[in-house]
Amino acid sequence: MIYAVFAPLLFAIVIPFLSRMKHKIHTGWLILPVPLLVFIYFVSFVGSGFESQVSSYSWIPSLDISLSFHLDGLSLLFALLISGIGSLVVLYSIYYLDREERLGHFYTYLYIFMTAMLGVVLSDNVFALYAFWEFTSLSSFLLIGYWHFKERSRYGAIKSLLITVSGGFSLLAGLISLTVVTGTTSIREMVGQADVILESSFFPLILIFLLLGAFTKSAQFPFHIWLPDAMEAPTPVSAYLHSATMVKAGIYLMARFSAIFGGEPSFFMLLSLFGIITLVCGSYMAVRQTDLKAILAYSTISQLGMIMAMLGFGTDIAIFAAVFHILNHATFKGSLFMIAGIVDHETGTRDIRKLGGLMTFMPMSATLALFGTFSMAGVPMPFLNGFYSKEMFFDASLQLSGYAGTFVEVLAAVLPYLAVIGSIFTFVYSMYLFFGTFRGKYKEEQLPVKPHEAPFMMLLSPIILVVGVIVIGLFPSLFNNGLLTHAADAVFGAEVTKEISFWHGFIPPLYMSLAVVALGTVLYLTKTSWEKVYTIIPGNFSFNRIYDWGVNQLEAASNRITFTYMNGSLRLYMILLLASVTTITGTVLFISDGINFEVSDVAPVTVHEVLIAIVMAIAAVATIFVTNRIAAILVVGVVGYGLAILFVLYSAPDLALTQLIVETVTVALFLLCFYHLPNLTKRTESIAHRGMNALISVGFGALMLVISISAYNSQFFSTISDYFTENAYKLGGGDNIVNVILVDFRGMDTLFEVSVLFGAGLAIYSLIRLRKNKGAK
Amino acid sequence: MAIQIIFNLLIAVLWMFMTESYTFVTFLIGYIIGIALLFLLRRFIPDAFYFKRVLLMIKLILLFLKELIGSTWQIAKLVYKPKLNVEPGIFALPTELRTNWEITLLANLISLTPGTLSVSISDDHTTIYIHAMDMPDIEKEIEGIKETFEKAIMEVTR
Amino acid sequence: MLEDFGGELLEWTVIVCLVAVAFSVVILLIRIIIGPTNADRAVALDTMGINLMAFAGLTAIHLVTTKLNDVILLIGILLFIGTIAIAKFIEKGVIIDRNNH
Amino acid sequence: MEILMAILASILFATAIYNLLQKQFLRIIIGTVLLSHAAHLFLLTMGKLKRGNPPVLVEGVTNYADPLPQALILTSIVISFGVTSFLLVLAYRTYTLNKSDNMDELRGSSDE
Amino acid sequence: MIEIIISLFLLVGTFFIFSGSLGILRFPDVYTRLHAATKASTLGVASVLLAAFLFLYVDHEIISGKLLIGIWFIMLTAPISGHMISRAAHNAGVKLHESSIRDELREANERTDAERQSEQPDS
Amino acid sequence: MSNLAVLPIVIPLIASVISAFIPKKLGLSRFIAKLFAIIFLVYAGYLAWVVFTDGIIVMQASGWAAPFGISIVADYLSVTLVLITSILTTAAVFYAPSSLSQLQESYYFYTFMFLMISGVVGAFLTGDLFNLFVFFEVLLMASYGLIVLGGGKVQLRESLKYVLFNVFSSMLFVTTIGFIYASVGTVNMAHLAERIQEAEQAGILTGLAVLLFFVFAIKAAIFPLYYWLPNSYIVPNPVVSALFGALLTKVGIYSILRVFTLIFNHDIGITHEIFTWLAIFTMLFGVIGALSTQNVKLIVTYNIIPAIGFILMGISLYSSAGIEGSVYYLVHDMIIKAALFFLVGALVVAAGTDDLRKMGGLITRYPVLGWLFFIGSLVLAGVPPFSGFIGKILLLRGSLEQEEILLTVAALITSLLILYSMIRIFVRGFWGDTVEGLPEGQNKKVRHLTIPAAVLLAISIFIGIGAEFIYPHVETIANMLLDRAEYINAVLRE
Ligand code: NA
Ligand code: NA
Repeated sequence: MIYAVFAPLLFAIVIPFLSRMKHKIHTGWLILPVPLLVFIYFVSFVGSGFESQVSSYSWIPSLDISLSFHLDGLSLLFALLISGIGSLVVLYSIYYLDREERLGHFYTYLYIFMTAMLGVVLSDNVFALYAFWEFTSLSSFLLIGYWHFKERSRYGAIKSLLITVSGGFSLLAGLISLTVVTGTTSIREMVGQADVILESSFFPLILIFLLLGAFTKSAQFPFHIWLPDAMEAPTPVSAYLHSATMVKAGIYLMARFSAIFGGEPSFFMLLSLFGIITLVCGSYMAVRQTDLKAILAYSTISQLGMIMAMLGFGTDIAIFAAVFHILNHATFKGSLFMIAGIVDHETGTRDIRKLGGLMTFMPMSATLALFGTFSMAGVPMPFLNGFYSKEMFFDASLQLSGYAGTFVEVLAAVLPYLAVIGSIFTFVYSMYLFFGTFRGKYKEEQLPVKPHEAPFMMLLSPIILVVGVIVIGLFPSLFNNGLLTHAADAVFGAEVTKEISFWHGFIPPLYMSLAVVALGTVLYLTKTSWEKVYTIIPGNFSFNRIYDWGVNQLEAASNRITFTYMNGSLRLYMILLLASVTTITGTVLFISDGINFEVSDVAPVTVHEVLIAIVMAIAAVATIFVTNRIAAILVVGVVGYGLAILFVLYSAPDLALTQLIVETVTVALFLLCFYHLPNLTKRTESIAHRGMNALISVGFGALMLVISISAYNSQFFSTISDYFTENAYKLGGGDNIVNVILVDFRGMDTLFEVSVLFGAGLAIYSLIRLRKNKGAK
Repeated sequence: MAIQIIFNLLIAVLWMFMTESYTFVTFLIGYIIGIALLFLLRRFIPDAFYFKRVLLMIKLILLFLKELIGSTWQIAKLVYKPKLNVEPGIFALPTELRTNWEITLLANLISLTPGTLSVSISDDHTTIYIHAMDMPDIEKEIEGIKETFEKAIMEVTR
Repeated sequence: MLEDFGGELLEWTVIVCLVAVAFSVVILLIRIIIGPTNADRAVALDTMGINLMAFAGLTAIHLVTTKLNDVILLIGILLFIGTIAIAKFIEKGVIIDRNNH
Repeated sequence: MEILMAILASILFATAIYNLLQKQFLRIIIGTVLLSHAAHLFLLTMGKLKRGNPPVLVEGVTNYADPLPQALILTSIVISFGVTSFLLVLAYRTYTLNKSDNMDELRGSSDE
Repeated sequence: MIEIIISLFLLVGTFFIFSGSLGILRFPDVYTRLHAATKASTLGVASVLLAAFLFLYVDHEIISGKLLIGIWFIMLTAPISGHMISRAAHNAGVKLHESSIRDELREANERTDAERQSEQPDS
Repeated sequence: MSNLAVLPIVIPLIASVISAFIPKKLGLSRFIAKLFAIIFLVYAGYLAWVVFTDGIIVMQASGWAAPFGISIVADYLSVTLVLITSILTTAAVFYAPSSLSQLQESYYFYTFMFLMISGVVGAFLTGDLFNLFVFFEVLLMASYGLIVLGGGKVQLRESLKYVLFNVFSSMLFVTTIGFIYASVGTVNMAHLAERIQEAEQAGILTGLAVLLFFVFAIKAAIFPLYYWLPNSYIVPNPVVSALFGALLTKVGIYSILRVFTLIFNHDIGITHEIFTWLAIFTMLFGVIGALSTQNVKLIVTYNIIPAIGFILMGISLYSSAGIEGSVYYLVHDMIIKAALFFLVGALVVAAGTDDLRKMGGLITRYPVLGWLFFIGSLVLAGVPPFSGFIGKILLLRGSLEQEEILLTVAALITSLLILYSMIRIFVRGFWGDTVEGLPEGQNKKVRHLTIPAAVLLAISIFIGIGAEFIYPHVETIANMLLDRAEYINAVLRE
């Protein structure tokens, strides 16, 4: 199975080389066999005797990450869609995409996607699932940005990436939470521990994380906004990723985890609520669109909402309907996208306001579109598969018993009405789509290209899909036993038996369907009179605007925030740094009870030392106040010499020597470097400014004082110094202990201290010389 | 002269070897013995007896110490005077010394004597400019300084 | 330490002297800070160095050690070099003569 | 005495920081010099003061000051010296190039 | 006995040192202050170091050559330092205190300046 | 045997000294640099192999038993980091000739670079707190030399600030060592660890721990102490920025990782709680910084900060998943940061500007560069299966195990924004219409600059996909960090 999954990816690597030959033969032909073979491979599993199977390949066993593929009914259904529609899309693209296009890029992205999508639906390991999931987002990003010189393409690409990847990250958190709770990375094993998950304190979090992942990917309200903009991708991509497969990854995910969450009221509520809102909003917005692909995009959104809602219902009939509709939607929506592409290709526009009366020019396309749109609308005809699943949806919406809770009950009661409202709009845009394009007045002057029928090979893919629509409609049982029931079983977790038939008698779902057709027809015919409503809702308040505002703010606000403190002012940086260190360390010291003023074991105080200390303190304070630069430098020198004297007093002659030399040279260097610089200016800062400086410096000084005294008074251990005095001569061979330590015990320090000087010397040298050289040029 | 010094040092070191004592005191004793030997043998050795100069030098140093102590005392008195009623100033002092180090030595000696401090030496090495703590008080002493110091320096160097 | 020598007197003398020298350093610090000219500061700093030598000498007696002799000599040398440098600086504004101009 | 020295070192720290918060190069670098003095004094103080002879072995003496902090300070002094020298030259070069010794005028923006 | 001598040296030396510093604080201009610095302080430190030398010799029987060199060095360099500073100060234009009555060096300098200008009027 | 441990410090030092004598002979300099880099690389690999097979190697410098001498400890963590450092050094040596002007190269670039490497490696290997300070100074001094190489106004201005910040943190370090010495009486890290375990009244030790944390936090660029970083990292040449970004902040975070696993974990309730919050802010503010600018160098530079936040996150969790995550992320980030800085260097050469607003459509002329950038962005954001992913899984797992929801969410948001901040470069710089006035004739130079980056990216991808080879080692490292006995015994009992 790994070969089936990775075959497209392996090919994706060689595609750039194959595309070199694109002027002899369209790259599409060369690679078409890949998805076809994969499709045939998966078809071989179809049948009533299907048993789910697992094949596992190790990847990172120490982290429990493996490529373990689990083929059950659900994944089989998806795998067939992915490879099947994939094949058709490749076939279609051969005629859709010109050889002058960057075919290598296109097919590489497409095949990366194919592997990723197969991986998503087949992976049993959650991390592998996640990895494939992100790759679907990425390939989608690249495909949307395929014509990257178009501003809209780049916008759409980034939008889809941001939304789907953020969902992906959320999904990752959910999946990791699941592994933390269950201790396994296998979805099958998680299903076995459903009760553990439901009872864990993580459950709400897991649910939210997973739902965010699914909703963003499957364009559920309010994350649907990326999908219309994704239509900037070439139409084969729209047909494939953005209607038939990738957007159903979220559906797949929810279906997959239905086995765990199914029956949980919160799961029901969230999925149903968001699903039905998406259905209503999507279909409502679709009517307003003027671009064929935009209509289809919103249509996809609403259909995805419907499937999501059905998964939420969680009853056997609902789940079966959901699975069934996944298949149906792929067929009619795929064909409609391709037709839209053909119309675009042959007329040069997708603007429905410019189109009309194309039936005469493109009869074949029109016929195909007729089947597609009517199936989508759920028109009750026995040869339209859309009707079957739609009716099951109505049926399922009426059978929501078994959930308790006030809000849940209210929701359950409202759902059927919302379902009908959504379907009415679906009916309206479907009619609009078909009649607006192929019937009505032919507007020759508005079309960039004179329309004519597409070549047969281009029509072949939509024909196959429409044949699917009809065959499923006429002979649903063909698909039922071998495929759909397995899929529904996998989702439901138990046997689902469902007979699909056209006529069930006069039952409520039929009335609902009829109401949809009747009201839909009325609304379609009176469309112009009520269209104004769109200027009120959504009007200015749309999630697109929120997104745009957010993304703008992301940069603008970041810029504002960052540059309020990153303004290049050393003083501000220093203040922030010192204030943080002081407050945090001080607080910690306080709460951990680390302050210790119980003075013990100190040397006696003597007058002359105090005086020297006073001299140093005065000199140090004087550095702040003197305005003559030489005076300032000399005063610093006093502090340094004072320190040397302290070294003398405290039995550190070597330090005194070094300090004296260093201080003298430093003062000399100071004089040398600062002779040319201006004198110190009089202090002009405001009182507040100075007060702040004083506060910060005194605060930090106080912190150091408190810590030093506390540390000194908390001598937990004797120092290691005795060892040195004992062994300096015996082992180190010298009587100056400090010297012995420096050159022997800690010779490493000394060696690298010398390296620092070496570096400083070179740095100073090059600092001086590099400028001279530059100046000379 | 150099040979004499080396001889003297050699004798001192030899003395240390002979006594097998390598302390400063032994060295000093050896050195003094060396001086005595050199003094006794002065007729057989070329050049004048170098220790004469050493003695002169010691004399100069003692002179200088005396002056220093005196001047310090003077300054100390001034420091603790409640009111400082002096009339300082810079005056020029012509000198007969010519070589660089002679003049330097003189300038330094002047600096250490009471009430005077050499400020500058003229470019042609003929004049030393001296800052005096209290001009009226000092002028008569200047001549004295000149007499004593210039003479002492010349004795050592020439 | 000093008990071996029997110098109660000496110990007190040393301490008194240390205090006095420390006061002297304080006085010099005032001159360094108030100036008014850099020459005044140079004088004070030079004298402060001399005081530090004395301080080290007194400490050597106090601690009965010869290890500070290096320090004393070094202060002397640095003081001389430093004062010459500062004097040159006050005079010409440069310490190291530049030959290349 | 240790407490007093800790206070002195803290004062040095505080004045160092006050200088670091100023605008002019000279003051800022003076701040760094004071900072290193403060650090060294702290290190010395923390190793206990006046606990014996200079750490140079003398026969008969067993009581020595803690040699380890001294060794560490010595290393640090030399390193600080190297850094300060570099800093001085850097400040001088920065001044000659930017024609300003005012840190506040040298903020610059990141978009240069 | 010897400790009394040492103490005496110390006290006298310290007194001079202190006086020198006080002089530097009290005297009116840099030149007069230099008098205090070059004389009092120098002699003071020499005295203290001599005391230290004596002490070490008596106590440890150590002849500390370094101390002697130190004394010699400071005696030698103190007047040079004083000379350098005063010359620098004068060259840098530091004025004598107003109580001063004469400045022959300034007069001499002004004379030579005037001569130079008359010699080379066009330069 | 034990001398093995010190050679990684010595080899670059020798290289540094040798190249100091031949600054003007560029050909020879380059040859020597490459030669030593490869020797270093091979040796670091060998050392890592030896340590992972035979256990920790301790060299007691000059033969003095710990804690009296300086212990150089080649443990699992340090040899790993040394190995990465050697890889980066090699890459840098091959990148430098194309990136630097000959003048810059001849002003001791190789000397400073190897000196810095020596310091970095020393910091990784030393087992002595004060010696760590010394190595910090070595690497900082060398970094000062490197940062002023440009010598322009902006370079000098920013390096001045950089130096000042570092001087402050260095002196705070020395002071803190003093405090620790007063209280615990030793500076050997293993000895400190052992003693602090025994200490009972730990209040002051917690205070000292926090102070020491800030010392390292300044170097590691942790919120709110990273102000110095962005501007001082973009002013030098990209090869220098790469070394800075990949190594210097990492030395800081390494020190935190080391010190707060080995020595100061007596009061996790306080210290590691602080880390949690700082990690959150570091991640968020860092990435906000990356979003705030259109300067490509600055974008990559700001992205150093959230990575540090991620590593700190793992340290704050102080669990095996957390520490493993930190180590993995550390290793990953060192490589990818260097690669990205290399790529940015190439990008700036290709586009002739570092302003994203003036770029566009570069992919047509520089497709390889563009795709490497794209992959680099994915690696940085932790997209599977690249190296960042494994680290992120571990960190998130650790965080969720302790129900640190806020931390988790912050990490996720940060990852997203990192991706966005980087992908902007790809979309705005490489996509779109080609802008006019693109510098001509840079293809060869860009190619030279791209190759080392590509190699690093390949390693990065290997670390992700081949995690099975890497992870057990990371596990070993984390186990050692969490159970201090092995380290302490190796240092004190041998
Ligand atoms: Na740093
Ligand atoms: Na980083």
